[in-house]
Amino acid sequence: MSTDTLDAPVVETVKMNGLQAINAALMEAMEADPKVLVLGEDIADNEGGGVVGVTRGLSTKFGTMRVRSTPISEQAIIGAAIGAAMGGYKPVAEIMLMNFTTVAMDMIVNHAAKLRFMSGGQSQVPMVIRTLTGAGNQTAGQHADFYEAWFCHTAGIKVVIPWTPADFKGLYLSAIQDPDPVIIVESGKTLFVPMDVPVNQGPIPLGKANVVAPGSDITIVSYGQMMFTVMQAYEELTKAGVSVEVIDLRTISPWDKETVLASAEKTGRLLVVHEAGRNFGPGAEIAATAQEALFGKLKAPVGRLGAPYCSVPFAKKLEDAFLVQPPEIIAEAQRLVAMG
Amino acid sequence: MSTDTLDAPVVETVKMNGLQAINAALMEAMEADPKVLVLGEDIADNEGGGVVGVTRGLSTKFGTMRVRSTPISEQAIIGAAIGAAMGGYKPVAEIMLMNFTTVAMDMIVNHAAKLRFMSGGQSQVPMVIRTLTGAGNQTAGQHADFYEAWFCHTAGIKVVIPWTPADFKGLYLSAIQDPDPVIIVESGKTLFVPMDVPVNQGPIPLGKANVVAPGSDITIVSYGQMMFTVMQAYEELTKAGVSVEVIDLRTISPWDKETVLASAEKTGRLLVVHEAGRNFGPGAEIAATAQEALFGKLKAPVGRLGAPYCSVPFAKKLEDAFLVQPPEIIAEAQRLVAMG
Amino acid sequence: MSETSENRALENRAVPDAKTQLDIYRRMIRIERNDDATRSQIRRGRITAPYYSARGQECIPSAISVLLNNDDKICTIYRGIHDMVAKDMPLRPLWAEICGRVDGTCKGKGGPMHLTHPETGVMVTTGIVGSSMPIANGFGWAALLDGTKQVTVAYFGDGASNIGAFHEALNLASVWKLPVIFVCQNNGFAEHTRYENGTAVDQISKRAIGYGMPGYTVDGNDPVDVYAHAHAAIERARAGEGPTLLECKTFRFMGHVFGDNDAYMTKEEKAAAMADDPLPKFRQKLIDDGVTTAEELDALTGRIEAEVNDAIEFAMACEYPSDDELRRDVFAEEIPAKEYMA
Amino acid sequence: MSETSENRALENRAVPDAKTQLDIYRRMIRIERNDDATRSQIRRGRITAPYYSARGQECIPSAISVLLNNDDKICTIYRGIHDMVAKDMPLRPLWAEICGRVDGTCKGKGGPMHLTHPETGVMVTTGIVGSSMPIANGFGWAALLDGTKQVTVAYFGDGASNIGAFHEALNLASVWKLPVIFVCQNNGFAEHTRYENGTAVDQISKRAIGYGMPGYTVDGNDPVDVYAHAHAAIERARAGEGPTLLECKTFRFMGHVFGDNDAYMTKEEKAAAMADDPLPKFRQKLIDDGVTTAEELDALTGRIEAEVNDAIEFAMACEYPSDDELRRDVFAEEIPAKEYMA
Ligand SMILES: Cc1ncc(C[n+]2csc(CCOP(=O)(O)OP(=O)(O)O)c2C)c(N)n1
Ligand SMILES: Cc1ncc(C[n+]2csc(CCOP(=O)(O)OP(=O)(O)O)c2C)c(N)n1
Ligand SMILES: [Mg+2]
Ligand SMILES: [Mg+2]
Repeated sequence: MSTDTLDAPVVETVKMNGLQAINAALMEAMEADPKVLVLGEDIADNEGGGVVGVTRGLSTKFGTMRVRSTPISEQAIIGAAIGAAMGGYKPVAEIMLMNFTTVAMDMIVNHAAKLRFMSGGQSQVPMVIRTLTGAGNQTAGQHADFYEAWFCHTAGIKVVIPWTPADFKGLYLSAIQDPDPVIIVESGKTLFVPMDVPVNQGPIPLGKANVVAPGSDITIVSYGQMMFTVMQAYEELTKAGVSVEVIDLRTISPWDKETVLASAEKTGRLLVVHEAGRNFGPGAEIAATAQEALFGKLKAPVGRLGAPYCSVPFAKKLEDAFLVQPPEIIAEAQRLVAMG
Repeated sequence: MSTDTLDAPVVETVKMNGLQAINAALMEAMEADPKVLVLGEDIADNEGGGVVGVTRGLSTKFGTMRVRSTPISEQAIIGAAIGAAMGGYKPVAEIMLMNFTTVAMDMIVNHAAKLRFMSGGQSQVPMVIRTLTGAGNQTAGQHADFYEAWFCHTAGIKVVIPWTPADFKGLYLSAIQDPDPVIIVESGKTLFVPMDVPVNQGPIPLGKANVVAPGSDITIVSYGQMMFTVMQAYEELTKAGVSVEVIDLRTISPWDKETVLASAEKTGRLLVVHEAGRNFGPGAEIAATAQEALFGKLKAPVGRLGAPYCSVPFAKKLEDAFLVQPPEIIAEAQRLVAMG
Repeated sequence: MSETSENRALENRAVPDAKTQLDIYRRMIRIERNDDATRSQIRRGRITAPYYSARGQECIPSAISVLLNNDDKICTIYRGIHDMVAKDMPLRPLWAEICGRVDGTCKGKGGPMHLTHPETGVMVTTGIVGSSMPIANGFGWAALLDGTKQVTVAYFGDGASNIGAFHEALNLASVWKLPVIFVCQNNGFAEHTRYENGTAVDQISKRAIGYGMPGYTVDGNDPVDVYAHAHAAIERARAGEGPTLLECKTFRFMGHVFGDNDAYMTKEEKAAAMADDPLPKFRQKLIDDGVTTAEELDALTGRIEAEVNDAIEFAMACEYPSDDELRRDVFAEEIPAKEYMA
Repeated sequence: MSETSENRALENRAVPDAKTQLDIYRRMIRIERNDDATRSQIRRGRITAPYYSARGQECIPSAISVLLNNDDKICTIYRGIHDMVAKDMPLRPLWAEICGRVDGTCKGKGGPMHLTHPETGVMVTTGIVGSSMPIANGFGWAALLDGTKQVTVAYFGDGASNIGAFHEALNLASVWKLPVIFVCQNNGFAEHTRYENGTAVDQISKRAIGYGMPGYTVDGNDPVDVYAHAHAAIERARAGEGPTLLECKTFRFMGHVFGDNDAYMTKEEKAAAMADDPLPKFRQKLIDDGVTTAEELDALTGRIEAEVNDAIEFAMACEYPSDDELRRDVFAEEIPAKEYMA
């Protein structure tokens, strides 16, 4: 991953990558609202403005009291964000990689997510946790896991995994102003691939999926960097005459049941694809919900594709085998379509 | 919870509660195999032999080098267990309550579960993590959560939640000798309700479900203390003329697909009941698997009952509303049976 | 008492005046009467929650709280009702909460382990060992940003000083010079484990050296000693100079949790500790020093007992929360009834 | 160098004899040549993994490893290949692993961040900051139970001393008197954050006071100083007296990760650090002291270069792992192909 993509020209109209979009969202949010704070390891400009540059420029513009680099102390990072949030601020806390949320789970799960409920509504914890993850760079077993299923299973925290730069901008603007804790996962490549962003991209509501492509034979639901893979499969399937409706979930919890179920009811077939492990993964909830809501209405069982039951491997060859690839999606979609 | 149940008489033939059964299993395992170790907060006899007495007598018998009380340092507890396991021992580490696994998630998920894979099979981590949880005692939001879904989603660690004292004995004996990490959840009441235990109860294999009652109209799958609730519902349903096949899952990961799917195929209906949250919970995986394996063969959608999407509440009245109760199970079973 | 090797003895020892001493005593006796009533209600089966009595530890938060303003904040733990009562949290919503009623401070959803009362600065009560400290830092950061002189006190036990969160929080507070006072109520035990079997240093205050902050070991049963050190720590925090670690040595008379049989301690050590009960000692001192009279103190106790009894009666008359509460306060927006299960 | 206030200066400073000094140098040059080759292979696109060079830190594990037996253990981190090379891990399986081949020590499944080689005591390599320490304790406990005199060295960085796991591990090791040596390789930076912006104490060794264990700050670029302190720590551990914290001050010449542009440091400080490069300094000292000659050292370097080149050639000729490896080593029992996805 290059650290210099932030410096790529951001022209008034269009192209921007995810990293630039998040940076723009943070700039805008901090400008508009003095209560917005940013903290995390290496995030201030003295420390390079973040390991991949997402927060670059913020501390220079807003000062190191609002944009604070921290020690390597994830419990302390989330704890400080919780206290500041309860004290009236809107902190955006970075946990450098999603695997490192494991050292801060108490703060996230037992505190951030629960304090409003346990206090009978007296405590408000409007904070965002930003974290990066994703396989594909041979970072191996401890640097590429997707744990969104854990957080979806935890009441009181919202889970967002954007795909496009426009969504990054819009979902960040919403998450920062949301009255409750939100974890946003920056999923590998999504930070680095430029796409068109409306010049004045405003907030995009949390909890709403995006129908990326309409279709009639099968619905494929995905999110994050796996959307790139799904779109490759979509091209091939379209060429092969299969009409696919592609849905980018965007928010994984609470997820947009209405949009997904309406689409699955229309096409009669549903396939969920994610990078997280298939076993007890997010797709299980979607499949379980759909089989109940659409009992007797589906022409095939709900399909699920996700990582196999193992750690993320190092060797490129194994990493490729570990990740869901377009041919698997194509084969599974065709199998489901052929079923009835 | 009384701390004195261990002192209840253990007669040669029969009645024993879960606590006594675990204690017997640990005694037997330590006696037979000098490599078995026990560690955790307050677990040695100087410190009362565990907060509810599960480990009572062990340190007196086997010494405090093999049975060690620890500081309140869950990362250090699991770390020490991992290293000792890799060093040829079979440690049984206690995390007092399941909510406190949140401070040790890195050690459990990034290390215990992954070291065998990441080392290409060179590292072996034969350890057991014991932890207690469950609502019903007004311990509120941070002392009663079920997180088994997280660990089921984590490759490389097995998840066991026994119901009966006999199962505690047999599953503990297997888990201690298993070459891989196993987390065993001691689920509330299951520690305190006496039941019959075969005198020489030996190991019960991990990964095998137990068909507790045969039936033909619907299959109900559950585990842990929720089995008590399911059995109450079972009695009522039987009286009402519904023939229920009850399955105690015992091991949640890897779960016994064969037994569950065969039963669901036979009865044509499946209902999963657990204390963990319904949303993105363990039941989702079972439902998702069943709808795929048995597509077109089920007479009703797979039903799921679990905790609502909120923290465990304090007030007794709310706690009762939070927990799945027999009437809900009965109503859901009858709804599914009525569907077709 | 003693100071750590890195920290000079306190130079300007602030001394509580007569009025302040009386106020400390008022808070102590309010804690003690409230605790006594709680245990008696539990014995009578009118409260069913686990209860972690702080009987014996009254002096610590009392001598600290007289130095705090209403808008100064505390983050405390399961054994923390004394910290709240010392902070002058009203007793009616407190009791309604521990009785699980809708008029409780948390609508009955949090219970004794998660009591919260922002109006008196009781921000967080947590059941996870060590977790009060990282969150306290956030209030400290907010105070710096707000430009107020507010301080936050993080209370925790001796056993909690061995968990990772303690370390991360104290280091961050020192690097950021946060206005936080870390108060360790060292009662010699963590559940059933003796201090020395879990903690590798003879004084927890020495750990302050590792965070470049002042640390003091204080006689937690002596209001004058606690006051002097808390005064210095709070002044330091308000002056923007950063955090302090105060280790206050004390004892919990009622064991870890209600029903504890104290099997892990000797009769002698318990008797010795109880002979050092801070309450009768301080009462006698106030009388001996002529600060007040026995009659005045008895009258004070009477008023407090009336307050406690009123709170109990109030609580017992309150309604239980409606089951709809499970859908409320998960998020700011109520979860609709139809989505209840998912 | 300096000792913490609580720790007296080392009394009996062990001095490495000529043969030992040469052995330390051998390990250092083996690390340096291996590191150089790794970076060159990355530049040529033959390795694609992230790489955390330890160039500049060669002296620390070298002066320690001459004191370790083959069955003594180390737990190290992502920046840890120097620790393994110093422990005399063979280079062929090491290179096969970092090239992702099936003949790698981990069959290509772990890569450089999880290299493991139990035969030479390389037990755990971890990518999670702070996690080498709690696991090292377990090996220490096992050694006590086994009744051997084995010790375990836990390596970690300065930044890692601010995370909870450090605190819990050092306290437990001290309470249990474990034969573990905690070696902090303080290179002045944690990723891009300067020591003093993350760490609230001027010397990490002072934190040892809080765990009742000896702590020393050592010149990590001086083999004689590292040797003396490691000797004392290892003797203490083997004698059953418990753990020691060694802070070894050094610098990493190549930034945090391959490709780092050092934007967060000044040219001057980097130049000053590089002027203290332990390798040429020690080479000169060995020659000046008459321990060896330039010719002998050149010959040694030549032999090591040949070993490194052989390892690279070996690795590049190895096969890639089969996709079936995803089903192996998850558990002891292979997962059957049909269950692959679940
Ligand atoms: C992370 C975590 N581990 C374990 C526990 C269980 N537990 C509750 S209180 C306690 C003892 C705490 O001792 P100390 O910090 O000295 O406080 P005290 O109870 O003596 O006031 C323990 C181990 C917990 N609540 N949280
Ligand atoms: C728990 C955790 N948080 C953050 C990171 C990201 N990270 C990797 S290396 C590093 C810096 C570590 O610095 P230090 O301990 O000084 O070791 P050095 O890299 O200087 O050798 C960070 C923050 C991580 N790997 N693990
Ligand atoms: Mg204590
Ligand atoms: Mg460093």
